[in-house]
Amino acid sequence: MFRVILTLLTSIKNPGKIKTILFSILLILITIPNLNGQENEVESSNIATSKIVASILSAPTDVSAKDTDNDKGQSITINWTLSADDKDGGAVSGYKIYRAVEGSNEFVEVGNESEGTTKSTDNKTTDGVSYIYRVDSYQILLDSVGNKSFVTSASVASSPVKSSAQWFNFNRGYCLIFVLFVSGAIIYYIRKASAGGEIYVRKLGGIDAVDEAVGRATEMGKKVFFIPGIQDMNNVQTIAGIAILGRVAQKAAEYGTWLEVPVSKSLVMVTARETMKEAYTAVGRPDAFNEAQVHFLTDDQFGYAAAIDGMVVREKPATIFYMGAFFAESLILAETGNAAGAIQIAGTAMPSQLPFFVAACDYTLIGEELFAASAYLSGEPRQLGSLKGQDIGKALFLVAIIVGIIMESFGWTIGGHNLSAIFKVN
Amino acid sequence: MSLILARKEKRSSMDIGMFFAALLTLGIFSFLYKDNPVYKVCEAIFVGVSAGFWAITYFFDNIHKKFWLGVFPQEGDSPDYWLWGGAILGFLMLLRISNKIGWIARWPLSFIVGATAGLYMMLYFVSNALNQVADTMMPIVAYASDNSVLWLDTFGNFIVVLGVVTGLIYFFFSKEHKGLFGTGAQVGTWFLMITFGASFGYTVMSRMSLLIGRLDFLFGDWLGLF
Amino acid sequence: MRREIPLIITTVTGLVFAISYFIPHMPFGNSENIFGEWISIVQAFAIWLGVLNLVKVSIDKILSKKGDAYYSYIVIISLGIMLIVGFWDGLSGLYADPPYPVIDDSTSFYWIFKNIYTPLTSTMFAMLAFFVASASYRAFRARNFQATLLLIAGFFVMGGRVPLFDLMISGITDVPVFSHFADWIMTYPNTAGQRAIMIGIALGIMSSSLRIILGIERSHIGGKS
Amino acid sequence: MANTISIILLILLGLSLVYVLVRTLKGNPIGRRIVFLYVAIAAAIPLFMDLEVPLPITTDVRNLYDALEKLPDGSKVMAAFDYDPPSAPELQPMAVAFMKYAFKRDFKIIIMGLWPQGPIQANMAIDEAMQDPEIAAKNLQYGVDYVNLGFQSGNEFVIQSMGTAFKTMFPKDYRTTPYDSIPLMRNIVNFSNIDFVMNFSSGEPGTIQWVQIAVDRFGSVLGAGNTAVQAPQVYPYLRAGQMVGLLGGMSGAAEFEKITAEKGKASTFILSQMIAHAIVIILILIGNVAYFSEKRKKK
Repeated sequence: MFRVILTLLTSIKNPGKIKTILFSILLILITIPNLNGQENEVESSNIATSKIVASILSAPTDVSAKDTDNDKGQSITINWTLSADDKDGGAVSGYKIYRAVEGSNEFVEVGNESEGTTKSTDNKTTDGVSYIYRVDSYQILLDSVGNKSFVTSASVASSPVKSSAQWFNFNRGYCLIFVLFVSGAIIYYIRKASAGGEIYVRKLGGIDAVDEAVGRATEMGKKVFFIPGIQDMNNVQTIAGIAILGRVAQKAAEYGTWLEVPVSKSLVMVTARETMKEAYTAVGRPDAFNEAQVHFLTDDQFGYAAAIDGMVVREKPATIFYMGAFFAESLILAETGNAAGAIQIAGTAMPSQLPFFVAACDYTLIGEELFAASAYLSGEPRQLGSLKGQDIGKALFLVAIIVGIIMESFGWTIGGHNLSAIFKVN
Repeated sequence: MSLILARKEKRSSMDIGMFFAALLTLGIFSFLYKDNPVYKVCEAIFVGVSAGFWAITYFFDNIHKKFWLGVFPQEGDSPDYWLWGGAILGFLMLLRISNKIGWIARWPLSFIVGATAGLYMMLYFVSNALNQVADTMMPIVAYASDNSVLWLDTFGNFIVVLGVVTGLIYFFFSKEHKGLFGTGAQVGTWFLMITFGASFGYTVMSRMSLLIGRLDFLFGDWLGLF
Repeated sequence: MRREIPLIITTVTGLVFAISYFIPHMPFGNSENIFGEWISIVQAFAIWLGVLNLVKVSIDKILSKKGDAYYSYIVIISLGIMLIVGFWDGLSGLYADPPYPVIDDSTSFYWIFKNIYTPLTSTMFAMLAFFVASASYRAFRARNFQATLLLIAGFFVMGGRVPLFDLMISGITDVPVFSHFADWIMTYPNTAGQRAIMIGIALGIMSSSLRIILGIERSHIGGKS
Repeated sequence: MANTISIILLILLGLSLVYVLVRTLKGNPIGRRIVFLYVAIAAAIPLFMDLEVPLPITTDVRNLYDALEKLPDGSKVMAAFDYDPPSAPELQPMAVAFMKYAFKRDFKIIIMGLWPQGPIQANMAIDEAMQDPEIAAKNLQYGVDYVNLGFQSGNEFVIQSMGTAFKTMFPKDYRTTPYDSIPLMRNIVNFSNIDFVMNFSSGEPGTIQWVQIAVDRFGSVLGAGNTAVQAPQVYPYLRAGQMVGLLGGMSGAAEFEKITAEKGKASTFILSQMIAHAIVIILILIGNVAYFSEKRKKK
């Protein structure tokens, strides 16, 4: 009877009606014979107006319950076979799932699934307690006034089951192997690079373009601008951009070209000054570096863009570099630079801004190329090593894709599994 | 307590609100003519108001609802002492504002960085690498359920495989792009360009939508022209 | 100590999240949950840190008396108003019967959200429509084969995703050829390119996460390496 | 009347572009502000018109619709609102159409947001959907037929923790009703009790995180509405079956309105969208014609 009360209690929408409802419960208790789970049962949410319909609804069968696989515990999965009345246009409106601790007969509703469903998950179990489950099919009936009444039919209870947490998620076994392989490769090459091992990174097209572009500015006797994006030093793209600034600064120092770096974050300003000082010192011209070459504009996005806009229009630099993380301001910058006739070289890993740079700049480092260029230029073992490690990962995937396609095409499998099923994780 | 909250009458000062909204809209748009004080004022209001908005929503939805009511529950519930851990880390984070003991803010920061690294490592590797690789392993010829060849799908699948393989080759940095490998990388860039072109088209679509939304507000909601 | 503790924290939390992917059992599964809750709270504090920083920066600007210092007054005043209104509405909502949230559409906070915040932020982004158009006219040139491919793909997507090109040929055929073609570009070549980028980024994240967890990368705690 | 005037104005606008072409060819391109003006006029005029344009339904929209259709009436659907007002022109029409459709199908809707503005946008969408007479007649009740869990901070970590129990991240709904006293949430613990997740997203955290965590980790079924900026990036997920369907940008919204027969703002905006695209396409063409003619001259 607990269930009836519970259903009624949850249907309380107006606390003022509590008296009526209590009265209804009393009525139900008196009028309806005490039905056990195995028989058809009629419930009513509003006893005063509903008609009791005694149609026979067939119950779901083969109710089984098992501990949910590969989880943290406290969960049991219940499966059943559809009620014979659950088909298109059939009577079943849905299923209610009830649970009882083994030995007691106090079933509590733990789930409500729509018609056509054969599975439910009870996520409110206590690990180690033995439960049994019962699934009721139900039909909602509307009388002429629009009041709802329910016809339900209960299944045979499942055999007892306990929930528990698992020590390993076996769905993810192959995934672990791949993770260990790729991580291993990355760590191996970082170590190798740190120990002074030679790591080959191909020379990227953009790096040649850097030298050329600075050279052109020298010939024309104009300035070079370097824009490191609007993100702070905690963004890897900004860091990569600053590494490239080192190279640009060296070239500028060699040629004696004025390199200007307007920034939008104070930390970037400090780092950029350091980097440039180092670069100028490296080519033996520390005195040629002027701190005013790196200056802070504003940390506001559009304000920064507008300020650079003004600078570009006034000073018409020969070359502009955009290296770092860019957002919507990329458009304004690239457009103005283009209109001023500057050679523009960009590099960013922001996918939504890449199209604009590609369309409006002479050379663009796309995504990972930015990091590769920075690794190449800085020669830092961490970066070089991980670049190589990542390439091993790519090689693994390339080979896997090709082998996979061949195997899928000929229907070959490994131990009964498609190769794609081994890679797929869910 | 009843769950139904009576919808209160909407404010009658709605028109004043609309007027403000229109004024600010035009104020921001004035930047299109040139950077000017009106724009700067609107922008300053924007910075202040949005910071205030975030601060208030985070305060009530998280600090109050999640943390405060979690450790000092109202009725019946037992307090969740674990939540103090988060509050302590959060407090250490606030110390960053001080120059002297600001270094201690690195503790919560390393907590966040570590957790993000651990979570992202698996999420990206699984969803963006393994599952994508698995989906690229398709039979060369696509068949319909009645065993007839689906030529269009076959061609489409071929394009996907070609694009993924050559794209990966393009992003290969430890091998010189020469010979067959170089050709592959070249084809890879073509795919990337088509991808960027698609992105470009979609970005234009998105930006125009935002403008249409504003124009609809100005002419429709405010001026009531349509 | 200033170095070691953050390093240990990073490694431990990183490992917990990585390992709990494979081992759902205690202690990994549940510490992952507790850590998740902590992060939620820390993030809320971080937002407040941002607000404090904004106040600090604005006051610095006012004190330095640079040319645009008075905009900083506006920032502080509007922030102040938003906070006062927000706390007033939020707290009175908590103690009202029935309680209502600060974002309920009857509060002044919501009024500001709707009439001040929404137009400002929406218009800020709507300006990009103009910049896109002007950049298209003045800077987007088919300067080489790659840019040409990009522009052509962009062309067909722009014209095909809305019934623009299809209306133009509606006299010839009723089949939405261009819509199908735009669809095709998105489903095949675009997917291929995005997927290659995606796999590359996934590996990049994998390696940087690994470096952070193993303590090789320490820039976030202020160390070089 | 308004239609005729608008069409005449558009034709005049088109003709004036010939002048722009001539000027550009002569190496004297029009200024930025004039371009701005063109865009504003091109996008504004169609708003005054009430012409309907034929709109074919694309595969991704149809797939999403089919997946929704397959859900039984009364399914438990989570609607995650991860966007803010700037993206509302694209995403709000999707959200409104979705809400109308879902309420008519008697879906039980659980709303949440990873962006603080999300739940507010959700309330707006519900308010609008409730004005539909058919939905109003249903007399839907908060807490029983739908619930708004509100916003929670923590980005992807929110979804991650929700995988164990929604309650850990949302101990109260947005009106501070305790989770356990919301009738709708009584037997809903985590994603395994949810039939479908619909995500409206304009960036991160958003669809990408929902795919990575809710789908790939906790086995949810996901459909999404994205801003056009983000949409191209999620196509690989779509193809790999990690998402069942996608509404991309304004055209996705308009198509969804059409397929669900819930005409709304997107259907009226699509004409403006079309003309705005036309302007951008013509401007690119003019720019390039001038570029190539100049190149030839130099030779």
